[in-house]
Amino acid sequence: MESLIGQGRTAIELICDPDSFAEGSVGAKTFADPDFGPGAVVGTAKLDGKPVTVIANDADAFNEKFPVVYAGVIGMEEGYKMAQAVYATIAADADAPKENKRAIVLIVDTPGNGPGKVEEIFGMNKATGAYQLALAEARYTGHPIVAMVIGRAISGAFLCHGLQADQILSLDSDFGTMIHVMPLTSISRIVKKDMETLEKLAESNPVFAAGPRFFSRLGGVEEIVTNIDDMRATIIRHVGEVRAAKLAGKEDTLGPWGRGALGAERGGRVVRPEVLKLVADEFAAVSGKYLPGAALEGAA
Amino acid sequence: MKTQRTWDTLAADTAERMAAADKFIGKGKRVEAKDVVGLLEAVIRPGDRVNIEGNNQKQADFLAECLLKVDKSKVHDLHMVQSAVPLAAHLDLFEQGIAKKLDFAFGGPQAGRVAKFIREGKLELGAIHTYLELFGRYFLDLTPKVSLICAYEADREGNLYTGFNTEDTPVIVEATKFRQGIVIAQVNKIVDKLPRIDIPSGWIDAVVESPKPFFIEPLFTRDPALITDNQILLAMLALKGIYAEYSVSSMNHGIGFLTSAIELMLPTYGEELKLKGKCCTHMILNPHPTMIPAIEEGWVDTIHCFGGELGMEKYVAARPDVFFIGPDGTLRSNRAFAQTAGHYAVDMFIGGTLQIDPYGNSSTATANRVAGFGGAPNMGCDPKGRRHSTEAWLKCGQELPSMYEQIGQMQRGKRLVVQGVETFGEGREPAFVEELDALKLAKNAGLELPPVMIYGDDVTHIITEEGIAYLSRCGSMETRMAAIRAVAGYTEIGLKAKPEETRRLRDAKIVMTPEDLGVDRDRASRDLLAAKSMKDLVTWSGGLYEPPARFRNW
Amino acid sequence: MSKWSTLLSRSFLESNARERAVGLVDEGTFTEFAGPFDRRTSPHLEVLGEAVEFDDGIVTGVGRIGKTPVFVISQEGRFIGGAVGEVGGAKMVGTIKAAIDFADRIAKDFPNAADEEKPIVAISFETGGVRLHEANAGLLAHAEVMDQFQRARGKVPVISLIGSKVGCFGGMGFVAAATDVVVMSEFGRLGLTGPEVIEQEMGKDEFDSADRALVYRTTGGRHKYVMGDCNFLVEDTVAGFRAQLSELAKLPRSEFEALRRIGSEKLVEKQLEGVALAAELQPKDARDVWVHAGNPDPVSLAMAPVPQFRETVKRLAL
Amino acid sequence: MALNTLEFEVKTPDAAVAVAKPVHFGVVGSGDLEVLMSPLASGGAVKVKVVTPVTGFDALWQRVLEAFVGSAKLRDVSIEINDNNATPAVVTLRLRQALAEAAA
Repeated sequence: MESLIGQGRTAIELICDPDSFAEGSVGAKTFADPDFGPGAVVGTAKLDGKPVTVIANDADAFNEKFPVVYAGVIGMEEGYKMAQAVYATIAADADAPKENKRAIVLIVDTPGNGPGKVEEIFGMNKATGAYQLALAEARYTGHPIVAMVIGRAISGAFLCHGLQADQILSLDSDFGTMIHVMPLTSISRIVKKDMETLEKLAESNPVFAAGPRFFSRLGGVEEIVTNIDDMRATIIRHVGEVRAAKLAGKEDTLGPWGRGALGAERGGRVVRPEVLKLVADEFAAVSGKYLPGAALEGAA
Repeated sequence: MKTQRTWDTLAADTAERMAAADKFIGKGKRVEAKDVVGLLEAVIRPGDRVNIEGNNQKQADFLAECLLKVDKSKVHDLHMVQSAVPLAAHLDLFEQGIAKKLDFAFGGPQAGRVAKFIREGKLELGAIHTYLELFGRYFLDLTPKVSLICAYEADREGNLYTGFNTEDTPVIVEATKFRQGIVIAQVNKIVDKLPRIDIPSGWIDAVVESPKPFFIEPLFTRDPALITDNQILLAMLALKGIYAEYSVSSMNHGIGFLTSAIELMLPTYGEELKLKGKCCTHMILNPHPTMIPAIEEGWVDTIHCFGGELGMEKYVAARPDVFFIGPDGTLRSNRAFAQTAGHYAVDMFIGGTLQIDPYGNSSTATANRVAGFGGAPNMGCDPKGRRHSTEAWLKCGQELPSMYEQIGQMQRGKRLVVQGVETFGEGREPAFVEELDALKLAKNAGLELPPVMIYGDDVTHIITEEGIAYLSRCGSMETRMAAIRAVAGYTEIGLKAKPEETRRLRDAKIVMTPEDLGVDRDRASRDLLAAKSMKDLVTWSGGLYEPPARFRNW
Repeated sequence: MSKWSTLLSRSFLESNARERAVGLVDEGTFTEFAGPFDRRTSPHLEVLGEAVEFDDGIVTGVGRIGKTPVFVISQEGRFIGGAVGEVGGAKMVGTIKAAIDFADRIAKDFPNAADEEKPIVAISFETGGVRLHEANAGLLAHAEVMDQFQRARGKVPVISLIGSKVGCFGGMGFVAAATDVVVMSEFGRLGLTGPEVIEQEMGKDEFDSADRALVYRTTGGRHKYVMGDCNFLVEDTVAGFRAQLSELAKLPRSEFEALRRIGSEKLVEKQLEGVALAAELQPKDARDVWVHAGNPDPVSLAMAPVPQFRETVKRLAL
Repeated sequence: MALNTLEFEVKTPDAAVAVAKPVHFGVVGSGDLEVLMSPLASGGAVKVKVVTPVTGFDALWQRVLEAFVGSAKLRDVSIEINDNNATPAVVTLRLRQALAEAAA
């Protein structure tokens, strides 16, 4: 079976309108330095005739300045570069009406964030955090964001590049796609339970198992794409659906919050809504005490 | 006719060996690191008794590694006589056939391999000694022919500075050199002038500057952050039920968290009990960082040390009224003397153990590790040769109802030997057992004697969270066993305690619960610790204590 | 739990999650959400036969400092390292959402409310991120928290408090970075990749994870203060954190944006100057950056008492 | 593999102490536990529920709890424990601390 692992650029070609991808250019922003964040591919393309910002990983790039950044790892430069691409997108359509805010397509194939000493000294966490905030801002500004998992979507790197999208699609595991925090073998070692037991448990409870199907059952992936040739059409359809939802003011059906509801709907995360309701109810019962002007009570 | 006999065979043998080694030894007895293997091949013969210095703090690790590289056809079947075997190289010697027999005192991290090698016939065990016992045999029947020792610095003439961690060096060198043996020293650095001379160059045959400083581990550092509420409860019981009860002024503390807790509670709970000036005035112990608050509060007159402790150098040097300090201003430790004091002179030994049997015998031995006990048995026993008296020693002796059976109307004191344990250890392993694992170990490793750390007749007190068993007040084995059961909690041993019997023991003050002693369990919290973290210890020390990197969270 | 007044003098590091939560807000004002009496343990731990906790290792609720409603989230490191699962994650998300909804309600019903009467969120982090026993749910919860943060922007200030044993790592490392303000003690640690993983990746010679001093000077409070990743460095007491939080509660809401390290194009550009510096300096040790920032004697500075450190340290200027 | 749940009742003849309000104490750290103690009208009995990943210590739990309830002379209380391999000494300590909290 074919696979797109490590082929972010090929995926861009497969998804976008032919020869439409202009790498390094997003709105008014150009990324001229080829050595800056080489693991992140950003640019503008056309999708179904409309401009989209594309953000992908380059598994062949090696960041000379930060040796732990290679094979699609998102390092500090990569994270901030991706964030810059998002801010440039927001700026480009700042005056455009909601229906014309361009979509952002995230092509996901990343094994992790930069795991180095220099990264920790300077704060790798800020780079990935910055990118996520930028995506969330774009999402609330009205840009439809669709993520397409074509290869590896691993733990923190997936949080950073993928999980802030309005909707997430994934090629099926036949294509070698991996979505997980840790492979089941590692989880087995850490939680000290044998593989057989875990695999059996995973059938009824997908909460720790690896792979797009399990994520889908948890509402973590909106749709599984079973054919590489279907990616483009599926993304176009989802961009349309997301845009329609935003225009209808149904933002809460999208993004991480929307996927929460989807998880419950698909029977994967059923405790979450109960707990959310419990918290809301318990606060509602006492909220009056915390309103402006409420009598300031002393010790209970 | 009287047979002609030569009386200097030992010296002649040494001279012959040194002649063979001559080409490696330069001015000031200096040997290059690259020549050490050749040197060892020249001076060591098959079957020799060889000592590699190494104990808690100081390891002749480079020389051990070099010994491992000798040509086995030239050097083999050595009889190692040394305090400890904590390095992998120490056991590799046996694996490779360079060494054959071992007489030692402490196994440390290699204890598992010691047991395994005995079982596999790779290692012939002489005996597991106490330090003093082994040191004694250095001057009796286990004198090393060649000793590989360790010092901080040497000067250009070959004088040695053993400094802060003098430990075993004097005793090894004295035994070896004055029996015409050969002493080879590794030093971290060769300098023009030493701060002080600890070993004169005349007692040394060769000196090598090792490629890197010797391995040193902060074995006596306990992070106050890890002390639990139950350890604090035990410490409260100890302070009120034993320190205060007997006015114990001199003692050795083990290295466990219970004694760390006690040390950190002297300025708090101890102060409350008004023990300052009365208890803990004279101590035999390494420079435990957890002693800092009590020292700063003026509790301690004197501390003599077996060895040093990493990070405590500056602090100790700045407290010369308390520690034994050389004219150069740094600590002088000495295991042989500290052990002598620990054996004969102190009133109390208090420490932890892993297992206690129904008779009160205790051991840290597990079924598959031959660890040895170092100095614990010497301090954890009643020294029958003691002839000076102190309040604590006399009181403990006076309590013993069976004294009359032994010496009639005569007065005699007794060393307090205190074992503190929680009834269940990690993973709910019971501390009180029908049979010590030491017996299994004896069987597994083919030992002649089960390695008992402290024999039941030497133990005077057992402290658990249930209370204190005053074994010093027990006149018979029957009573002793009942007292042990009474503090053994929910272990199988403890469940055999009969409530009415325990009641009688409590009335007779042979068993005292926290309530009997007036120890408020609800106060057993970390709030009683004078320092709760490593940082607090540094603050107490006025910045003089410099904890090793792995203990610092700043 | 000890009396409120005695909680305050306690070490924040040594306190547990609930003591921190209760001590941060005014006496008697804390109401817990989904607390132990709700018995919402993790069903996922249960099926794996792992020990459970009634609050799933996270204390959430609301209290007040002066007139300010303070929504508190406090992670418990002693329970499975403070890792985030489905229940705990939902408690976190639900609490931030409650704060945002409450702010909306106040804006609507009390248009003249003063800033200090509007809610803030305080999160005491003590976690390595995702709980592996329920990894997927934990991961998705992280994304939801980030989403709520964006919703809270400009409306409800979110304040990170980091002074616990476990520190704040993994996904929660960037969650904390994304808040408006970061307050740390010198014992707090903030980062992404835990020390063991760095060692695994770079080798023991480059990074020895057993070297606590190295670990702390790479991600600890003092270093993060030098780097500007933490806004305020406080003493390791509950009162120390509470005092800083009280100050922030009084701050006009419009002034929080200026405290952020990330969250806008401008801030990203500023951070990129730091990245360029990292590439240029290639520091072998965090201390190299301290020296670069204008601290010629980083070792004594690291040992100095916190107040003196704050006074004398030069922070990295970008 | 699931968690081990133990439930039993303890009745002490001269029990007199009830708790006035529900209390929670402790953290389920390694070797530690948490306890909920709440009033429960149960004809003088104390109902105990222990949830623990460890098996094979059922009798020990019962003994430790019986001794605690007996010495505290508790009645009409529900005790719920989440355990993570605490030793009897820790169990007893936490129960005492919880009770002190209830009395405060």
